[in-house]
Amino acid sequence: MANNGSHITEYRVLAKILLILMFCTFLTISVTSFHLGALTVTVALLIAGFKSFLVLSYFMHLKYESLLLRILVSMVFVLFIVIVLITFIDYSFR
Amino acid sequence: MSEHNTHIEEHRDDEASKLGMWLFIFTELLLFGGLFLVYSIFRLQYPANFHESSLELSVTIGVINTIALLFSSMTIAFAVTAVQKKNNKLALRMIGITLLMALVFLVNKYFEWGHKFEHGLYPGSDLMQLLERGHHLYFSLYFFMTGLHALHIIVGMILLIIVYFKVKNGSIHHEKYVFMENGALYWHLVDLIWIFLFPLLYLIS
Amino acid sequence: MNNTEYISFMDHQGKYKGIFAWIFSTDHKRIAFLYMYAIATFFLVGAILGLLMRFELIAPGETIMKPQTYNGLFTVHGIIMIFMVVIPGLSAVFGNFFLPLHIGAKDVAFPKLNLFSWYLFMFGSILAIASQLLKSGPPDTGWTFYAPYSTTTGTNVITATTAAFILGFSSILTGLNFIVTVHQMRAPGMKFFNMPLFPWSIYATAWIQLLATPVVGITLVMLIAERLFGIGFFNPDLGGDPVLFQHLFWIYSHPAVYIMILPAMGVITEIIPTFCQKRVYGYKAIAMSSLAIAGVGFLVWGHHMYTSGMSNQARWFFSLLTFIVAVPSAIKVFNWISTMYKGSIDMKPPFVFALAFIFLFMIGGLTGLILGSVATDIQVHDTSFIVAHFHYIIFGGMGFAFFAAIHYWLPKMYGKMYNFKRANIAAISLFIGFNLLYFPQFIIGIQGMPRRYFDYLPRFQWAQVISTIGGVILVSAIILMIYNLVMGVRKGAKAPANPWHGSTLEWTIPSPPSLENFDEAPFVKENPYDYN
Amino acid sequence: MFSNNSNFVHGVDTAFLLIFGIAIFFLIMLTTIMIVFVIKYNKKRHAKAVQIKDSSKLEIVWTTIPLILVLLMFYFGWRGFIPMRNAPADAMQVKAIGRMWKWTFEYPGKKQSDTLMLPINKAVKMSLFSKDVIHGFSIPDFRVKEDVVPGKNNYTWFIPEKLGNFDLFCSAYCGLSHSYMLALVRIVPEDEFNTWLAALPVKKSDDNNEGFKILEKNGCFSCHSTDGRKIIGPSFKGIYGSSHDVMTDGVSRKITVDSLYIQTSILDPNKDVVVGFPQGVMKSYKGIIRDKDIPKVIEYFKNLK
Ligand code: HEA
Ligand code: HEA
Ligand code: HEC
Ligand code: CUA
Ligand SMILES: [Cu+2]
Repeated sequence: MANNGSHITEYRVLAKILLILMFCTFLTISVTSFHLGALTVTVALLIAGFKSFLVLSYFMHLKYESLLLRILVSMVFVLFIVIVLITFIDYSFR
Repeated sequence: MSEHNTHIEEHRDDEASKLGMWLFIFTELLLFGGLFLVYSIFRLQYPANFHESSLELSVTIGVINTIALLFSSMTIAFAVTAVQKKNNKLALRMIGITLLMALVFLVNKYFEWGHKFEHGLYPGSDLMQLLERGHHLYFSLYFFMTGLHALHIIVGMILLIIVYFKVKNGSIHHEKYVFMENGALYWHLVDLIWIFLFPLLYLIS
Repeated sequence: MNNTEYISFMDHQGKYKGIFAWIFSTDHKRIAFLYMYAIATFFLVGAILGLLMRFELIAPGETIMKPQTYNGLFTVHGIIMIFMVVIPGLSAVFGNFFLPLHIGAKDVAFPKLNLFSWYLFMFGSILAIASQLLKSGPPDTGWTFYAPYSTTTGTNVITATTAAFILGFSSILTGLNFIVTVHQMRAPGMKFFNMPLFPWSIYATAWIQLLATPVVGITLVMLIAERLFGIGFFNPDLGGDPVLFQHLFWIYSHPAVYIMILPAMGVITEIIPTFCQKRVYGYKAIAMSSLAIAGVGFLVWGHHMYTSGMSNQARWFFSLLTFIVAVPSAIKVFNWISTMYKGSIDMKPPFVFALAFIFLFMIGGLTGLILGSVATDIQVHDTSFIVAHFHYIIFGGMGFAFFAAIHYWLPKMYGKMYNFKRANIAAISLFIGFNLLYFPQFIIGIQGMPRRYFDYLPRFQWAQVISTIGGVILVSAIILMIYNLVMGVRKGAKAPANPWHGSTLEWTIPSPPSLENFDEAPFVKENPYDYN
Repeated sequence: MFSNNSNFVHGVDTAFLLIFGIAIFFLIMLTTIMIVFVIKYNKKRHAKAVQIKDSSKLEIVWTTIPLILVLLMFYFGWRGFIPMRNAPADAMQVKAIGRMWKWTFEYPGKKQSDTLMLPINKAVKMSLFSKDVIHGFSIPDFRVKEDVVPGKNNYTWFIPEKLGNFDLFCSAYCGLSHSYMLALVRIVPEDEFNTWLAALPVKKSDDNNEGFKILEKNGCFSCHSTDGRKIIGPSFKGIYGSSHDVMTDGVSRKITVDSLYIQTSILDPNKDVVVGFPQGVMKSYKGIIRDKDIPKVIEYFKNLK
């Protein structure tokens, strides 16, 4: 974080990211209108995960932050996923 | 020295404020995390009901709102870049657009909710009590999650309005913009949550 | 900046006078005092409620109160003790005061936020106390607020849960503040592994506060929404799932028990090397075990729900992880005892309290193993065995650590010294009273005496009588201890800068510290417990 | 311990003994070491501390040993527990119905009893139902405990192996009279059980009365009896048309029970509080009992003579 704020994300990059995000949104909509069964929610979540990765990395400048912060952010997501999975151990085996 | 002041003069530590903001975002993520957990458990138990209920929502409104938020997320990032590049005028315009998008989102939400209310579908209504379990849970979650999210939008807007005036009067500028960065981070958080809310509430099959 | 004249932070003249010099102060030391006086008051209130319950239980049948009163009592006792005393307790009082001193900082990272947390804390506490007094009567759900009882009872549940929510928010902000402080405010040259172990434990605690509290926050909001609008998340009549509430509640509240104990362990880790004049044994192991407890502690919440009808897979999974999380605690105990090996032990009151802590914590923790194992927990779940387990580990652990800490740091905080002999007598009678009070509860717990029982079968009475007697001894000891401390502060001898020959940074500055803490950049040792 | 009251006692108590054994061993060992150190290395005898270097080998040793021990405890605890989840298919089925603050046991053929009468040495599977909030089905002598969760069909099973009377507690906190929610478990020889069961009356059928169903569904009978007994609230017997004193805003007045009064009593029970009963115990059923159902309840009351 020593180079705090010195990094400037170019407009061009931001605009590109927006385009990708929009594309992903339409991808999600079209995917969910097919009937892939249980897969749809997985695909939808994967796409959403990818989108949030982009937002975090570029819009929120995480890509240019210190390694420590990046690790912390990923830990939070991992923690949440683990908690959900553990709760599912209860509910999916009832 | 500090005769007039009970405390050492506030020293400025941008990194500290930014780290603080990130930590705050963590708590917000887990706050919604609890709701997502509830959602996923109930969806696991009532998949069919959730699907049927989601058909009641208008995907079009959802898409418009998604686009509005994604776009606003980009404009606020633009605004930060603009301030870094000493282009305060552009920054102001970008913040303005962001706020406009936020307003679009809220107005949309207002009509969406209003529509449901007209049909007698709101928390605690008689109709809600009559619904099947899965439907009842879906709509409870729908109102709770989108409501909390809308609340965050409003808080975000207030933050951005403050940012707007600070940029305008020059207290945010290319060497001192951590407050703006934090405001923008908060706004992106709002967007981040919507990225998950949208497919989970509107697109269930 | 470089003023040669030393003025203690207590005498410092600021912008405000009188009480405002305290309640508007953003100095971490003054805020620590604000917390301490508030928490001590709440502790006494909660303790008196505890004692009233003991008098009710001295004989079967109605003794001094009605069942409804009793149910309100243990609920409010639990809420006060958990949310207002032990969760903020050590980290808000001693963390606030000594975290910056230990890492050589002038203050925490966000002093104003720190003061704001205190205001939130007071606001939440006042609401919690109001819930006791308002019209519909004190909440009667137990501190766990289990649905659907909590969504249907007519008492002030909304006030109490709102209070818990606000207290949680205060806790989050304190945690946030401390994490940033540890990352950003360390003295030049101080690396993570040059920090004393108290900051380490506060740091681990802060992460739990930050990440676990929001979950209970949202859960309580859902509960409130359920009561207000009939949104049915937890009430099966409305389509909800009561077991889900338990999951969400314990996802926070299990990690929360480590919020209580980690700072206590940190305090003990400071006291033992000082009174043995010996470098702490296994510095890295202790530091890492704090992080391990914090991390694994997030994954074991289901051990409170073995009888709730969870799936069998979940039951063994949680049982296994519960056992794993006990190991880092064992490592700490081993390292503390090894630190005493070949030390030069000085039996001053803080050390006596620390020894009592280790013993009581071992009993509390080892009985935790009984609870972690599914078969045995089935037998003792929701019996007074649980009550004994957590009083041993919370009061015997965190409570005794608090007493140890105040005896250890009082000279630094007030610049005054108390009477050692009286302190030792208080410590020993506390220890005796404590064991009399809670040990019998283990035995009748195994025999099946359920908890939260206003009335009980006559065959359990012998234990209840012993408990009540122990409670009275305990109260007398606490009164003696408080009297001794107050007398010390008011009339005691002046304390030197380093009465115990401690090695950490707080002992290098005058007692009490000046407003700025360190007049010049502190000298950072390679190992904070270097006695050579 | 090892009283052999039921088939689970052995497994549970083995786990108990193992964990207690290890725990007591560590407690005594560590306490002794601590005391020895405190005496031996006291300042008076040992004026200068010896600084000792950390040893990772030692740290590893005392991480591994507890780890192995806790895994052992886990194993025994789990082994004692598995049988509790595997009820034999031919077990006798009994329904335990928990409601505020009373247990009812329903045997095959809709026969109901307040005592849990069971034949010795026969497996019984208890299906646990709650009418209102969470209760806990707990028989400590049998090492049996499972929560009775509304809307969720939990179960537990066991084989009683000793004749006699045992206590059944409600272990999960369920409100005002939680501590009085006890029941008697009687284990008797099989033929005695059979005669008893044969003589047990079939539950009388109020079932088809709509008002009754509403009251039952909302758990009103946990506080109000229909036979004149006073439980928590006044009995419903002969309630309609009777007259008694109530406190309204702290003022005592006499009322006669009519439809309007019953409606207020259900929707806003704290408005008129019957003298001699606590305020705030009965909650408002606004939004829970629908307005159109209240006349049915009143109709039912009218016939309760
Ligand atoms: C400060 C608070 C605190 C702490 C630190 C702990 C620590 C532990 N707790 Fe406790 N617990 C509570 C507070 C706490 N608990 C509370 C408040 C409740 C009741 C809540 C309610 O329902 O109201 C509760 C309830 C509770 C339950 C649920 C019981 C039930 O309701 O059925 C369980 C079950 O597993 C449990 C287990 C443990 C374990 C395994 C530890 C472990 O972390 C302990 C580790 C410590 C040691 C093991 C001792 C030291 C080590 C040695 C002496 C070396 C030898 C060790 C080995 C060989 C392993 N606790
Ligand atoms: C920090 C945590 C903490 C502490 C310190 C205590 C302290 C005490 N508690 Fe505890 N207790 C809890 C946390 C704590 N408790 C929790 C979380 C529950 C569960 C609630 C639930 O089920 O929901 C519980 C439940 C609980 C029960 C079980 C209720 C039941 O299940 O039926 C009982 C019963 O005896 C009890 C008793 C006591 C007593 C006698 C003390 C004593 O140790 C206190 C003694 C100290 C004093 C009394 C202070 C001295 C007083 C003065 C100096 C002032 C002068 C006072 C007089 C003259 C009266 N508590
Ligand atoms: C938790 C216990 C409890 C439950 C459950 C309960 N009540 Fe009551 N009820 C009381 C008490 C106590 C009183 C007397 C005090 C009062 O009037 O508020 C009472 C009073 C009443 C009265 C007035 C009686 C009279 O003689 O004047 C009526 C009618 C009534 N209840 C109906 C109901 C109905 C219908 C239900 C269920 C939907 C119900 N109650 C559930 C405790 C309860
Ligand atoms: Cu039923 Cu407690
Ligand atoms: Cu726990």
